[in-house]
Order: sequence, then C-alpha cells, then structure tokens
Amino acid sequence: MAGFADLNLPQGPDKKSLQSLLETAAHLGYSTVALNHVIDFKEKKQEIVKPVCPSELFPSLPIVQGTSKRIKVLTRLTLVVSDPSHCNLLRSTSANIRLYDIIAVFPKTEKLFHIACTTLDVDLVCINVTEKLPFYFRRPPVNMAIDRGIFFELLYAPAIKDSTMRRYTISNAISLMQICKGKNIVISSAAERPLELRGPYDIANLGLLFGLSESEAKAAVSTNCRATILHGETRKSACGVVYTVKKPRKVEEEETTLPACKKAKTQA
Amino acid sequence: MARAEAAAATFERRVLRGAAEHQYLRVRLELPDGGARPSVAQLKQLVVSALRELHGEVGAALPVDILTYDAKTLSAILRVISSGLVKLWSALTLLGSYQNRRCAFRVLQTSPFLLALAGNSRELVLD
Amino acid sequence: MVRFKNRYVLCEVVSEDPRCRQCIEDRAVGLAVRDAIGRIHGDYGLACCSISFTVKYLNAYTGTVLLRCRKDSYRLLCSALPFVRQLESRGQRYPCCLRTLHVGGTIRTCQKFLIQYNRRQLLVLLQNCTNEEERQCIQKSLLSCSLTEEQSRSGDEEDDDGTETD
Amino acid sequence: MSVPSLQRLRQVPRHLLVCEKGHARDARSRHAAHVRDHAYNCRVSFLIPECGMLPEVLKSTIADVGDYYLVRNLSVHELVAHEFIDAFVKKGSCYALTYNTKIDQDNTAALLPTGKLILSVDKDTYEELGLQGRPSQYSGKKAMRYIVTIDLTDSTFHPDSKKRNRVLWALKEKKPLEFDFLLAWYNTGAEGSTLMSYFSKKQIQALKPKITFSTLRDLQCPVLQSNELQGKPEESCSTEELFEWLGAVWNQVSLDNKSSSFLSTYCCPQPNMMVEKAFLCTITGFIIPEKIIQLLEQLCCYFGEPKLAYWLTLTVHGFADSPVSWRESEHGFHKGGENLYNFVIFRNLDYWLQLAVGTYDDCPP
Repeated sequence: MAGFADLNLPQGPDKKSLQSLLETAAHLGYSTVALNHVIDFKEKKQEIVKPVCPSELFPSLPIVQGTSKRIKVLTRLTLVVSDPSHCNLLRSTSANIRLYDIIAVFPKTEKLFHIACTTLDVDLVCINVTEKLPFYFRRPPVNMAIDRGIFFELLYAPAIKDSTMRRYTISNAISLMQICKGKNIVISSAAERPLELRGPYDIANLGLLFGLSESEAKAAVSTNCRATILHGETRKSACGVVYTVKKPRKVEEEETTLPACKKAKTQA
Repeated sequence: MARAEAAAATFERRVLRGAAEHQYLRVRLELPDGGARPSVAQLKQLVVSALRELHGEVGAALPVDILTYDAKTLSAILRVISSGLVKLWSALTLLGSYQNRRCAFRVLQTSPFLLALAGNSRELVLD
Repeated sequence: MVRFKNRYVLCEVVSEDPRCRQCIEDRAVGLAVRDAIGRIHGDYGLACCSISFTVKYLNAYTGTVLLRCRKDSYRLLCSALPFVRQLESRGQRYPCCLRTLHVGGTIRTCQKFLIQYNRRQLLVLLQNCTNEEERQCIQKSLLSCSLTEEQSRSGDEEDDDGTETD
Repeated sequence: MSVPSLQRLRQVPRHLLVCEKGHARDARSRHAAHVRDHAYNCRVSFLIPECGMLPEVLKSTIADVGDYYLVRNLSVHELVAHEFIDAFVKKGSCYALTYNTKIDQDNTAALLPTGKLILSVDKDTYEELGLQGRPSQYSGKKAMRYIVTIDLTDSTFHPDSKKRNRVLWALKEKKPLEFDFLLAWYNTGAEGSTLMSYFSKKQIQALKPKITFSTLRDLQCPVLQSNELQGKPEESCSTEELFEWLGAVWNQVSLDNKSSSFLSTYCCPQPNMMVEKAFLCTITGFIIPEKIIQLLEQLCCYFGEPKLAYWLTLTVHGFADSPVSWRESEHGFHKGGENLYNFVIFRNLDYWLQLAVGTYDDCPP
C-alpha cells in the first residue's frame, strides 16, 4: 500500500498560506500532495503557464509526521471545460502541459464528460460536488474510464464549508458509486485553509458515507492516488516502459526503464 | 476469598468477536489562535450539534460520552456505542465551525478498546 | 444496462382540517417530506433520499400520495414519514400527518394495493350509511372499481414485483 | 454490492478480545508462552491496588528492563550478514523492528528471536526485490502488499549457499532497503560482542526505557472472582467490564458519573469497592518478552507475603506497526492496529489473560 496523498491543494497566489497548508498536510500524515493550478476557459483566454517548481517555492519541505521523509509535492493542472473546443488544447502536444505531473479535467456537460472518459489523455475527471448534478452518469463512459485507468475525483472541503454543498457532495457521490461500484475513486480536499484539511483516516471513514466499502475508502486516499500519479507518469513516457530524462548537466537524453511504470495501467 | 483460594482455577477460554459495546475516539479540537475555548459542556454540545447537522435527530440521539477533556490542549476521549462510530466520526470530520469561527476536529486514534488509547506506538517518541 | 431499483411508498394524508385538501399538491408534499427527512436524518439522509426522489402520484380527493425513492434509502424515507407535521402551500399551513399504507417495488403493486384499499374503505363507508340513497350510491361506485389486466399493463413497465408490506 | 450503504454506517470494524483464565503455577499453563510469542512491545504497565511503596525486588526488576538500541539508516542486508547471524541471532534472542515506519503505508522489516526476518513491503518494492514471498492476507483482491520471510537460522542459509547469496544480492544491489531499526538482544550468560560495538561504525544510540510511577488515591476497583470470567450479577465483574475499567484508569477517566449526566455516563462496574491507594507504573520503550516474563514472575511473587490487594494487573501494548502480532501471525493496520494483552493476577496465583487485536489480525493463539 502506498502512502496517503491529497491530490488537490489549490495553488493560490499567497505563498505563505500554501506553506501552512503543506505543513498541516504533512502533520496529518499525507506523504504526497499535488498543487492544483486551475484553468477555467470561461474566463477569457488563459495561458497555460509552466508549473511552479515546488523546490523553488519552498526551500525546505516539511517532514511527514511520524516518519523521517519530507513531503513530496507534485504539480497538477485542472482544465474546466464547458465547450468541446476547449479539449483541443489537450490533444495538441503543448509543451507546458507535459510538464505537469497530473492532468485533470472538470467537464461541465454530459457530452464533455463522455469525451473526457473515453478519449482525452488525462488522469483525473473531477466530479461536481457544489451543485446538483447537471447530468446523469452513464455506465459506458464510466466503465471506459475505469478500463483506461482514469480516476474520478471527489472533493470534501466544500462539504465542510456549507450544509447545502454537503448534501450535493454526498448525493452526487452516491450517484457516482451506483455506476462505478466504488472503483477508481480518489478523494481529495481542495482545502484553501489548514482547518479545512482532514486526516487520511478521517477521509477513509468519510468514504463510507459516500457509499464506498472500508477498503475502497482507504484506497481512495492511498493506492488510487498512487495509481493516478503513475498514470500521469506514463504520459511522459512511451507506453509506460521507456521514459526520457534530461541529464542535469549535459543536454543529452538517456533512456532508462522505470519498473514502477510497467505495472501502471496504460492505454497509450 | 478463602474459598477461592481452595481450588485453583481451571483453564477456560472465551473468544469475543466484535463484541465491544463501545468505540472510543481520542480527538483534538483545533481552533484558530485566540478566541474562546469551549468548556466541556460546550464541547459536548458541539459534538451533538455536529451529529444533528449531518445525521439529524437520529444522530443527535446517539449516546456519546465525553470521558476526559483537557481544556488546555482541547483534547478529549469520546465514547460512543459501536454502531454509531461511523456516524460520529463522519460528523466530526464534516464539522467546520465553532461559534461562527472555523475549527477542525482531529481524530487522533480510534479503538474498540479504551485501554489501547493509553499506549499508541505511533505517537511514541523513543529517541 | 442494469436498472436501478426503486421503492414506491404509498401513504395517506390524514388531517382533521378539511381545508387541508387544498394543500395536497406535488410541491407541498415533497417539501414537507424533505423537511422531515432533514430533521430526522440530517444532511446525510437528505442527500441519500434526494436521489430520484419524487412525488409520483397524488390524489387530492382521497389524500393518497405515492412517493418514489432509491431502494437503498427507502428506510430513511419511511422512518421520516411519521414526522411530517404539516403541509404548507400558498401561505396556508395545516397540521396533518402521513400514514404509510404500502411499500412496493413497482407502481403496479402499489396501484393494486390502492384499489383494494379503496374498496375496503368503501365497504366501511357502506356500513356507516344512514339512508338508502347513500347506500345505492356507494354500492354503485363499489362495483365500478375493479382492476383489469389491460389497465395495469398501461401502468409501469417494470418487472420487479418485490413487495413489502408493513 | 452486497452491503447496502445504510448498513455500512452501522458496521463496526472487526476486532477480537480473547479471555483466558488459568493458574500461574500450573505446569500446562501457556501464559508465559503468550508473553514470549509477542515479540514487539512498546509499553508495559502494571497496577497494584492497596500498595503505596513498591517492594525492592520489583524495583530492581524494573530497573533491569535493560537498554535497547536505535540504529539509523541501517541497511537490511547487514542483518543478513553471517557475522551478525553468528554473533547475535544464533547466540541469543535478537529483536529488531523498523522505527517510524507505518505498516499500512511504508515498507517494514522485523527480525524475530527465532531468526526469521520478515519484510512487509509494497508491491513496487516486492517486484524490484525479486525475493519469494506471499501476498498479505489483508490487502484485498488486488494485492498491494507482500510479506517476505527469510529464515536466517535455516541450515540451507549457510554463508556460501545460493539462497543466501541471492538474498544478499537482492538486499544489497537490486533494491537496497534502509531503515531506522530498534534493536535489542538478550542472551543468557555467555558474554560476547555487544550490539553497541558491532554497529559502532553506524549511528547507534543506546536508549533507556522510560519509567514513570504514580499513586492514585481513593480508587474504585471492581470486585473480581478468579473463577468467574463472565462475572456474576451482584457478586463480581466480568472480564470485559474489567478491561474497560482498566482503560478508564490508565486514561484518567472519572469513574463516578450518574446515568443522567449530560457529559458522561461511564461509571465503575458494579460491584466495586473503594481502594485507598493504588500504585501505577509504566515502562515505555522497546521491551523484550524475556524481561516481561521476569516482571510477571516478580508480580506473582508479590503475593508471596500477605497483602491487602486481591489482584493486580499487568498490561502490555504492542507496536501498532509491527508486521507480526503473536508468533508469526500477520499484523496489519486498518484503523488502530491494536495488539495488546493484559494479565490479572489474583492472590491465589490464578490469572486472567485478555488478548485484544484490531481489524487486521488473526485470532491470538
């Protein structure tokens, strides 16, 4: 089993609050977090910026509670798509997109949900938890996504903030569970403040409310997150077997195999 | 007592599977710096109101006991009947505010045995 | 495609105030039931029950209401029904209560039950009659109500007839 | 979906409590074996009612619990080295357990006094190691955790054997595993090199167990009868009641509440008696079973002279993240990772033994 991970820490402009979020996450026992950069196409033309380098942002990362390791920080890009044309960006081999460790889409319509599940090269599909579901989940795209190793992401921080959102979170989660049968679920926070973060065991218990079984709920904060990260890694590699790294000094490419990737579900 | 000393006890073994009546949680309430700290009665009220919000009157009716409370560290040991563990835990998880200010319950340990809460090796600092 | 199993809860609005009938409408009943679920089972109960919850059929004259919800959560719904206290519509508010008559897996079983039930109610009325004219009238309506196969087919195309009576 | 989601909310995580009774001096009694089989203990505590001062014998036993060692960044292959096996594993009881690793998240290793090295590793590490193992009992259909057991004292594990070379190669070159280890070694008589000198080139620290004493005044104690495990209404309390009461005492829970109290309705089980004072002692550290057996023996001897107390208790907590609980039965961490046991020793040397485990555990022996 892998360590606990929270794949959604919103990357605000304020470095100090991000630092305190990281510290709380490490204190609660998360060994991996992903900084989330959201691009909403509704709001004018947005450039995909290069991901921030966590090591540049934070000179010293906090140590995970009860271990001697430092917390691992990944980068994640979330595209909020409300029109099929927005997806073109993902198909084009934009250089900046490839630099992110995890790519997620937040489809706003049923058609886009279908596209995201079946064709887009992404790692996560976000599920709307703040309002009533705008569409019903259908089995074919969901099953297809499960086969392709794409995970569905549920957020819990909105449920802490507001009673109405709590209802939508639970009810949308249960609707999804009826289709996906508890498979391929990732639960992450989207917490803006340290007090909105919860410990991994708390989330595993919360998963029961969402209709997951005990082991599925624990997987939603551990092994499924690991699988998502590996799925993201395979995008950077060829068929998940060969992948290229730049040597730090010389500008020459070297091929190495990464055994961990072999086992990741790939659909190159 | 004299009677008991007469005959040495014969070997007997009882296995109790999942028979614990209660579950115990060690929790700590996290509040932003400054501001009022709840008294033990307020803490209980907070727990019950969290249960009422998420699980309604049925949830609020769950017997929850506050076995210990340390106002300095805001940590407490709660006891709940076994069938109410998931409800209580989830209610604490989704509780977001105390007296209109943000707060968070950190569940440090849960166990069906109160004795297990006395010695948690994960919190042990040996070096 | 696997179908989602639903439960249909047939209940009767009981009120001492005859004006309450005006309030028996989809929205008012739905709101009253939701309110009760929210009170009894909180946000979690509401979230569970809200999936596919609707007022499926409603008869303001007899006061019968048919509610639908997911099979997983019908226990939450049923346990909250006794706590419905009032119906509210157009600023009017009347105290009433809901009596669960039947819980069925399909609309058809509920319909069957309802016809049976109404028939029995008519018999009760028949015994309470004071004059011949009333008697005649009720007997006539008693004979006219029957469930034929053709009628029921047109109901719901669902094959699950797991019924549960309480 | 076999379990409807509503029922899931009422489910209780699996747990087991095994209660035994017997006589400490009975030749067939297995109580010492239970102590010996539980290798990794982080906390030992005992409670003696009606005792203000500890007898000297007990004091010296506690002082003798002995040091343990913390070695930082120790490669696992060092434990497989035949110098180590010859010097420690074969010459006494050698205990090793990784420190600050979490069994549900990280790789974990443990060396049992029987000479078995147990590695509990995740799927990636297992595949890279290339050693034979088995999937963990508790990792579900898709195994994400594997257990590798290597018997260091096996006759086929001599310095030049193929098997040993492969293990060494796997741990040295294929996938070097490094941990902080807690070490303890117990041998009878024969001196030899010590762990301290053997690992002198490493970062090694000798640590002393932490010992705390305290005395409680006016404590309500349940009345127990040694031959009534289940208790008798109005006469004595059952083992479960005692177990909860003991937890309450160690967690400083107030014992006198009313059933109408708003805050807590817990109260001392009935019937009970007021005890003027009770002596509490806690030892925390990496405590080996041999020392616990000595302590248990001394506690039995406590009743050698007439005492006011009817019984006393000895509680031992295991490490939540050790890969084994009793003997070699696999241990995992789901929500609490409990593995603990408690002795109640009566004045006539009858004993009760309560063994408790959490979700990912076999039934104790």
